[in-house]
Amino acid sequence: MTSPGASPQEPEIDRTVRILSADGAISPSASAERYLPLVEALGDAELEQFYRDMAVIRAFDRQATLLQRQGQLALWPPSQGQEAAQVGSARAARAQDHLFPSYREHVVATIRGVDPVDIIKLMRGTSHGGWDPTDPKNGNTHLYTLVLGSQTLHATGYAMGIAFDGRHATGDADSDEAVIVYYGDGASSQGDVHEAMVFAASYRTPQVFFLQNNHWAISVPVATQSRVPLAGRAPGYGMEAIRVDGNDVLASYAVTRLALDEARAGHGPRAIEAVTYRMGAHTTSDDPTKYRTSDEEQSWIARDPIARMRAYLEARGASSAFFADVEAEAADVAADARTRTTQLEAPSRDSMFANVYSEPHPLLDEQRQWLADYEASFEEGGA
Amino acid sequence: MTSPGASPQEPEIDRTVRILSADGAISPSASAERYLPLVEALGDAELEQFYRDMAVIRAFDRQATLLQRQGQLALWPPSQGQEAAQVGSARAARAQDHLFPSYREHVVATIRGVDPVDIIKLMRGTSHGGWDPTDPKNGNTHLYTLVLGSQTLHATGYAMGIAFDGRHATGDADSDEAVIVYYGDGASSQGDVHEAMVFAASYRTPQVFFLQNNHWAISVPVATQSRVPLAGRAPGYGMEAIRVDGNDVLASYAVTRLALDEARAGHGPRAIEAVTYRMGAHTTSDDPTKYRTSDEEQSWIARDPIARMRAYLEARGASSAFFADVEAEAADVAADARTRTTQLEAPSRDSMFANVYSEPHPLLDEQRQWLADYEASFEEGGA
Amino acid sequence: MSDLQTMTFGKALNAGLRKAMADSDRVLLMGEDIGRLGGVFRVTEGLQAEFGERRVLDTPLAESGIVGTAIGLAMTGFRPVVEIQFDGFVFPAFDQITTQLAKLTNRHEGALSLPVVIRIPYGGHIGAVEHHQESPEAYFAHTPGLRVVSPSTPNDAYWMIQDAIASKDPVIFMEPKSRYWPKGEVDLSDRALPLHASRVVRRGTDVTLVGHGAMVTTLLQAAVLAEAEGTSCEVVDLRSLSPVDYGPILDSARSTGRVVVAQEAPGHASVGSEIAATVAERAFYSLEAPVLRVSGFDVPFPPAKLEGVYLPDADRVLEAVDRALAY
Amino acid sequence: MSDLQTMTFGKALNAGLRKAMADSDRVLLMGEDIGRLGGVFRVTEGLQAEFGERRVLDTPLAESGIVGTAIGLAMTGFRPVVEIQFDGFVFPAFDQITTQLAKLTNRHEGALSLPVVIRIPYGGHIGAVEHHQESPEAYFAHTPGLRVVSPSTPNDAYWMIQDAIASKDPVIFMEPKSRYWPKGEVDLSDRALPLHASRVVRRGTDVTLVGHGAMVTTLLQAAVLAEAEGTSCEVVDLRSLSPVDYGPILDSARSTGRVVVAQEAPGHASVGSEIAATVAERAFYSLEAPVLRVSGFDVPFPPAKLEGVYLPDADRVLEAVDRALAY
Ligand SMILES: Cc1ncc(C[n+]2csc(CCOP(=O)(O)OP(=O)(O)O)c2C)c(N)n1
Ligand SMILES: Cc1ncc(C[n+]2csc(CCOP(=O)(O)OP(=O)(O)O)c2C)c(N)n1
Ligand SMILES: [Mg+2]
Ligand SMILES: [Mg+2]
Repeated sequence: MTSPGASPQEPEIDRTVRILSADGAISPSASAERYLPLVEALGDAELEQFYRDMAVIRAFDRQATLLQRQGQLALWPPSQGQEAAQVGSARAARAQDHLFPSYREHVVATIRGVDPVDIIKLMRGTSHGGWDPTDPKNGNTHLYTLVLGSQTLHATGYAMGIAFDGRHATGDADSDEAVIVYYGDGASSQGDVHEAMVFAASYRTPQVFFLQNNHWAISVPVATQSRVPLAGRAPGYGMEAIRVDGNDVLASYAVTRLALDEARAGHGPRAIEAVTYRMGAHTTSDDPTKYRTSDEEQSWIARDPIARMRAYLEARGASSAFFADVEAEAADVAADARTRTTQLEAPSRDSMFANVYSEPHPLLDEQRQWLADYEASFEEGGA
Repeated sequence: MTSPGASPQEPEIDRTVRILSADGAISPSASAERYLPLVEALGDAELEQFYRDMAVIRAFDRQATLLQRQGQLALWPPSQGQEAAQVGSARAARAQDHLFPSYREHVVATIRGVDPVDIIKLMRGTSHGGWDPTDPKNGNTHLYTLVLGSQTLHATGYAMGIAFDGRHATGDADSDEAVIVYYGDGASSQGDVHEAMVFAASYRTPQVFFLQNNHWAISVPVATQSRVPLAGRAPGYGMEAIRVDGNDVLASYAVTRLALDEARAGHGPRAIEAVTYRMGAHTTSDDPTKYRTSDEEQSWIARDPIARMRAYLEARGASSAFFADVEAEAADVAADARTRTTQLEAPSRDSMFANVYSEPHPLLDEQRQWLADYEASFEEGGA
Repeated sequence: MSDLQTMTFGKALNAGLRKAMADSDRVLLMGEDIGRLGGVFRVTEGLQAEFGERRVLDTPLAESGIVGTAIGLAMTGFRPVVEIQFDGFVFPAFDQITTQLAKLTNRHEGALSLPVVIRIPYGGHIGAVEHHQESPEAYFAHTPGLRVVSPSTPNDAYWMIQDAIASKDPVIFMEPKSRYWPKGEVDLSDRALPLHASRVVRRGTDVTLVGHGAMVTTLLQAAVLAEAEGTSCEVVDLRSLSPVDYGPILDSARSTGRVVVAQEAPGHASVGSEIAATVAERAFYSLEAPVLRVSGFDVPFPPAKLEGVYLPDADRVLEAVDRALAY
Repeated sequence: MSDLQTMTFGKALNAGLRKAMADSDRVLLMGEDIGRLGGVFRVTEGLQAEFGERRVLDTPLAESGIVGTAIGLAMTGFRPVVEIQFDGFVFPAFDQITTQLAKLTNRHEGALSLPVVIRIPYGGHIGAVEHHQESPEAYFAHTPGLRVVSPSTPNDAYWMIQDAIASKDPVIFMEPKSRYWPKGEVDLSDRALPLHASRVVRRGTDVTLVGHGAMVTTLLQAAVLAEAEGTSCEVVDLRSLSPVDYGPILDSARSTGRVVVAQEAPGHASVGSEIAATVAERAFYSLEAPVLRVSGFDVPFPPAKLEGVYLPDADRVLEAVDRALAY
């Protein structure tokens, strides 16, 4: 009654947009038709970049998982398995777009310029943020949000602001702005996601709702959140919805590219459900063997987004030097992340008080002073 | 941009279930087909009862409005215009069903047995409730809920309880239970309504979501909540949705009857959008001329649910004695409500403390005692 | 040269909002029924007509949505001023307020300010139904990252709403709704005290009365009645509930040695508790009597017919004054 | 004859829940990941296997939905026990808790009881990320209509969860998560104190230390350290935060004349404020020093690497003890 088993509905072949089959062959689903030109326009450099993104960040993600197991991080939520959905959507976004992640969008953030070690800060307990979204080097990537669904409203508000300021729908895709917000199958049940869609539809925001249905919300299968595909919710708000194979980086890219461009052109918000799979644990504190079968896991390993893209590139004739180069870069990034993680410093005592308010606050000044004096008293005592 | 004008979309003729046209002729819409047998099964007595319900409670509602204007009530939210949706749905419910109203369901509550003066208690400021939903005489009518949308979750939880206890889907429509919950077009934007639908779909509750789209949420037109018909939301949860002409008592009855019976039979929750109109002010504190045109109001007066049913009954040959009798009853009920309203007593000082907790609470006992002593000190002082 | 005008508290707020909107086109108003209708208390009356539908938004009906999108708008440079229709309807937005609005500047390590104002008409004395007469300020005062203020006069209403909008921090702006209608003088040229400052509004020597919002009026009434009985009360208007400006309160407590703190809200774990505890701590050697508290009882705000017994009035304040004097 | 068993606090809760579920088939558990996974803290481990999916519900992921449907289930005769996964995730349910759960018995004029328990793992010391270490008890303690309790030992955990479930009133059950793992003796045959009672857990003569949840352990550590310096501390475990059982606290305050109240939560307008204010008022003539408070600072719970400086520890309690003695 609560959860009809661990094996949720399969993506329906025809209505789910898929371009690359699991073995890496181009074999578009019927619904993929309109997206093919976008994929055909991609050159080798772009295709190889997609692969590189996925492979490098998977290596980083594994390194972070390892760092957690070695006690260097409090927690790590692995992105493994969701690389295609994240690379496709993040590469589809244009430079001027704003991205609102949840907390597993390591691939998205890194592609946009966020230093992966900045993500680690949050999970190591040295920061609640980690990077500055207003600094251009971070590619308009907003901070992770841990309260499920909350960020969907921030994204909608941001997109309202774009619309109010006339920063979209001018007809210039290179300057018109759009917003993409990430959330999960579990989060989709939160009231905030509903309200975000209500506001987005009402204000016709230039915005894409990007749902990564990775089949699980910790131990709870997606079937508990919905008995029908989650993409089906958006049309109820008057929003176009697309279901895409989230393990197909080409389809994920094309679908998001078009949705963002339509939204930026003033056609209103769009919703995408990317059907993918969380290959690892929910976080390093989690033990998936308690709630899902290894058969299920195996069936998704067979649909690994990276293997699929590799097969495609190999078939297209990518050189083994290319793959070797990616592997080397991945190893470097992972090693570098390890080194720099262990060097991360604890925040200063004063930072606890410094940024709570933007303007002076006598109560906090007093408490900061008290703590400074108190700690100094030990130093004296110890001296 | 915010609100595309005061004239929201018309019900689409074909997809909206309608049986009685505005002039009282039987002229079913295409979508009404499956409901006709339910209407044909209604005898004179039932049809006349529908009319009587609407006319009598409108008289009461007007009396209450008047009482407010004369300072006898703090507030009154008139139900005028929504009688057909409320009579149809409440008469469709079976004795064992549970009803969760919002705050404008005077017709529903009265039909189920609630003394209209008990409703007045809330609006006069002598009670936050007014009746006891656990007392059989109130026909399982739960209390009004003023925080918009909250009651949808209570209804879903109640329906989960019915399911857990096996009190539905036994095949006996006379004992199988179901729940109906009322809410408005404005309330539909609240996150709680979404979560109620998520839970209802997940637990396949025996439940009907009954949305009265009366076109306005105080001064805000329904188009601000949604650019597309609100009935369209339910299918996204895997729930069947029906849009009905809420000014047609026959269609409202039939549609609700079938939905409740399907839900009680175990076919899962259903959603109904009854398209109607709030003919009066939002409440007696409101001034609709500030935000809507008299043309709009006139166009809905032409679709008055009571006039429509009267025309139908007249055409069927109802006697003028019948209408005279209804009129007399209406006048009696209104007069009786007036008399008894002015006799309503203020609650006792102690009642403020008595029912906050079901078990003893030393802090409140102390405060109650303090207040009693304090008030007694004045009496002594005055003596 | 001062420019004095007499107006109601509600009109003063309206004038303050108008001024802030005219001064900066980044100021937006958001809420339910605030546009065409001008708000159920008419505080925003005329502003949509003057500034347009892009500046005064009749939003969809969802408080979490309103606050959550206001946050997003603030991130892109707007200064949203949100109206919550009534005190009791702020709770659907509570998550966005406490876990997001209050924390985002901190989460951004100062890189981002969140200049969002949330206006909440609050308090009793208007004979309304459930959820329409409550005083939820303690929930916000307890939440780090928020500023919480409450004006008690038209002049403060006019200036404090502008200061709240000008503040880079999120401000919960509690409007004592029973004060909307009485009139007072507003000095349009001379800025009031800073947003966080408390103020002695009546001088006295025997007992200090402390309160905020509509309670200030009650305290002033009590002071007049006490005077007739020979007791001189000093009255302090808190104005800001987070942070609390303790200077004037402690000065007064030290000089009178007797303090009564009053509020409409339930007393348990409230702003009144905080002030009583802090005064008792910091004025320890000066107090002749314990700090006494007068609050709403620890029950849900009762049906309107009982609000007269529920809400602290001048007599209940005087009862505490008498008890304080009896120590 | 007593039946003593040594177990962790977490296991004691699990055993208490199991007992309550075995005693009445109206008891339901609801929450995120509490079924197959047994909860992220494993407090409900094994209960779904034992009682089935109808008694232990892995609900959809929506806290307002969980509490709201728990209310409906309670209306039809169930006794739902809700788990909120972490302290910081209770806020989406705040509206259902404050405007509905807390008020429904009152709204029904007593015709309906709402026996819903909301379990909230809370507090710091576990090195976790944002929203996972907070102490939100003041929000609930301030809300009339709720009972708020927090056990500090395995024995109390075992009995208080059963008492909370047996109570006809809504109970917010705050579980100090840093105490889940340490073991203690549970007396399976002998009921603990009533749910609302506070308790002296260590006798002393010089200073009274008052606290709840994980802080009780800190206070006991402080008492041991103080003893080594010649100061005798009495420690009171509040157990119930609403209502507060003042008898034992005031008795102790009157006998020692010095009181320190400690908590992890931010201090402003908190449970600590309430207790300090009330003790200062009611033990006025007995106090040799002001009631001093030790709290989390009035900032959002900081990143884990700073929790050591943020959270009051035995040293911070002792600093206050020294200050109290210095008066
Ligand atoms: C409001 C809220 N409730 C509970 C949690 C605890 N929690 C963290 S992640 C998670 C599951 C989320 O599932 P989903 O949205 O599918 O995202 P995924 O982890 O699969 O990426 C839960 C319950 C939370 N972070 N926020
Ligand atoms: C959570 C919440 N926010 C705001 C209000 C104030 N309010 C009362 S009725 C109303 C409009 C409701 O519109 P709708 O749901 O369409 O119901 P109708 O009044 O038309 O019957 C508003 C905004 C409220 N009661 N609850
Ligand atoms: Mg998921
Ligand atoms: Mg309406």
